[in-house]
Amino acid sequence: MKFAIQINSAPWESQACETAYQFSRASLTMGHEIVRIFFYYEGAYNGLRWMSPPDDENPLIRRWSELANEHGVDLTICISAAQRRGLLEQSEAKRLGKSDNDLAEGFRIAGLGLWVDACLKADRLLVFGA
Amino acid sequence: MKFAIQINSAPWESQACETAYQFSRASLTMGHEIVRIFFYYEGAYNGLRWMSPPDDENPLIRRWSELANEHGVDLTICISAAQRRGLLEQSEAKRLGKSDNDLAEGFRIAGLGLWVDACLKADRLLVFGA
Amino acid sequence: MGVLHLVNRSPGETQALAQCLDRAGEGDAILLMQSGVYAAMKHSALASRMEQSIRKVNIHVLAPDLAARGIAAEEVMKGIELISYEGFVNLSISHGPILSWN
Amino acid sequence: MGVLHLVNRSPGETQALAQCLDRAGEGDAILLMQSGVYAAMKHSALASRMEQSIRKVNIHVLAPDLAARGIAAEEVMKGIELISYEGFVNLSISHGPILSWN
Amino acid sequence: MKNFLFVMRQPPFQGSRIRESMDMIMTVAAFDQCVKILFLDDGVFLLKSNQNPDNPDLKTSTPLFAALELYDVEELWVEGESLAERGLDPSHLILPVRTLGRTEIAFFLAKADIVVNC
Amino acid sequence: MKNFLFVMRQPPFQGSRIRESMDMIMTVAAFDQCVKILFLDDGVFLLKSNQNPDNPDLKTSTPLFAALELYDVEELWVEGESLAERGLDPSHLILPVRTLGRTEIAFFLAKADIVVNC
Repeated sequence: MKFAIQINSAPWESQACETAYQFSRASLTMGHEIVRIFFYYEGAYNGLRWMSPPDDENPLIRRWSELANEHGVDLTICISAAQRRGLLEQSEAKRLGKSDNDLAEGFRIAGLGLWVDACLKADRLLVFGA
Repeated sequence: MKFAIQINSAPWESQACETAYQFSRASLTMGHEIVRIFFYYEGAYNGLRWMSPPDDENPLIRRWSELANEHGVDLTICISAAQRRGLLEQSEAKRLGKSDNDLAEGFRIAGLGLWVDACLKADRLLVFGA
Repeated sequence: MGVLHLVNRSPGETQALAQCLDRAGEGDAILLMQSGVYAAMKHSALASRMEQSIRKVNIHVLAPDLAARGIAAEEVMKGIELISYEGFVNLSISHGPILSWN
Repeated sequence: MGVLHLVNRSPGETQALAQCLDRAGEGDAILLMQSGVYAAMKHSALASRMEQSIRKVNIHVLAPDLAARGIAAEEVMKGIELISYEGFVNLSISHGPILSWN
Repeated sequence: MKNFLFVMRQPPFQGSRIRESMDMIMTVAAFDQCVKILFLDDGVFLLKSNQNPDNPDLKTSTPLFAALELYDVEELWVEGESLAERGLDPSHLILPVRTLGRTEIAFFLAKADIVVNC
Repeated sequence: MKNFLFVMRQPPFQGSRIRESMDMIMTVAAFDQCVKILFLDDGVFLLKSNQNPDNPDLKTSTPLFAALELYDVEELWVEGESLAERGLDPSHLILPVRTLGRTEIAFFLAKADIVVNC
């Protein structure tokens, strides 16, 4: 079975990202495929590289990146959602004179077409978060 | 009359920041004082410098900065809320090897003590956002 | 001095208004703003509870938020006062403390 | 194939569950998760509506979210099935499309 | 080709929510998929006529819905009960819509391949 | 010295919400202000006993409430009706609390200088 996942919530405001992560892990373990995890609306904030919570709290960001590393899951953040909120795509960042890479490991920034593409390739779309 | 304002919402998820801004403008016009606008929880995202919404949408960020410029309003983002979410305070940013300034004009990052200070100096606290 | 209650969600979204009406006391004021202004309409799901509360609590609605949503003054329940942002500031002075029912 | 409805808020917070129960049809499944699991408790505000719905809709609750909140299996209404994340994945396969009532 | 159903249950003026939802809808339409929109609960307020923020920063989404026709998105459905509970009927709306009864919603949802709450 | 009243109406596990709220409370306490906490509506679930996520990333806030005593925050109030509507009574809670009736809430709120919903 092929799943497309959409995440609409910022990482620290709810349990939505956590549930999406656990669902993704479980489905991969069961041998299913995650076509893509697409971050939209407030979900774009998941891609900020510099999240630095207190030591005793595990930043979800590292676990997303692990999912990408270990299972090759495609983590795509919508470009317009990201730029609106202050996370710039690389060429735009360069144009504005930024030098840091603010995108967390394993994420990429791309257009909504990839969301449609995931919906078309998957058997199911699951939407997590407000 | 002295007001302390607390903002808990990210800029694009609700009307909360808009209402807080209009309240602040109105109270300043009427001759009242805004002791401080303190950004907490998801409100920390208001300080991200690089918000780039479509041209026909006015980024609230510029209006916060205007409020700081024109009226000297103190815009303080909670340091722990900001760092948790990926907006680093300057010395921490340096320590991690970042070179850009990611904090929007007119904002500063500081501790919760300034929130208490605002509550103690003000006649009223108003909290906007989820 | 009564408490000022801020309600920014409609009764079709959350329980916030119902929960606020359950607690607001004599002399308190309620300000409906943002999506909360839908509760000021005559046909709101909580219309009868609002009518009961109007007898003891002063209920206000932020006029610019009504206008933005296409709600005409005639659509608003009797007994609810339309106010501007200046009115909001004045309510924050005449009442306190202020509680947001988010 | 029935629809899978995801409900992640408690009836004490939002109208989402009530609105979902109003629309879920025969053969649909509902999964209560996150704060939505509070609605699985025998004493929830919507208990009687839940009982009615259980006759036509399959209602499930995410067990790890129950445990996190200190809700024992005995506190859950009869007729609601406890499932794991694997069970959630299986529900997403046996039902479709999937609607989140956020 | 898949059947996409967008379910709108949120009232207007929730930040950029509707703008971003409409971007999704227009992108799906540009991919020549079948698109329907269903307005439920407070989502029907999106279509209320006379929305007019005098505040330039609080943009109404009304023109976005009017533009849907250009993208051949013409199937706008509203639940009658959601309107009635809010004292509205189709004549109060900015656009012509098709009406469904509450008991028809389950079947209507089940017919879609992809349902997106927005 | 001011009277701060923190009103907790949200259930647990809303991201870092409670942790950040507790930071506020502890900071106010460190400034030697008078601190009360009132649990209303779903906020009473914060105090439900036996909370135990086996998931290490979903931390329970129970220890944070237990630590309040160290900060001399001892006035924890719960609305009896909020408990009863959820099938709970004070014996189901992790900490001893004082109970208020619904009709007493308005007066209780009015006595505070600063009310913070968290």
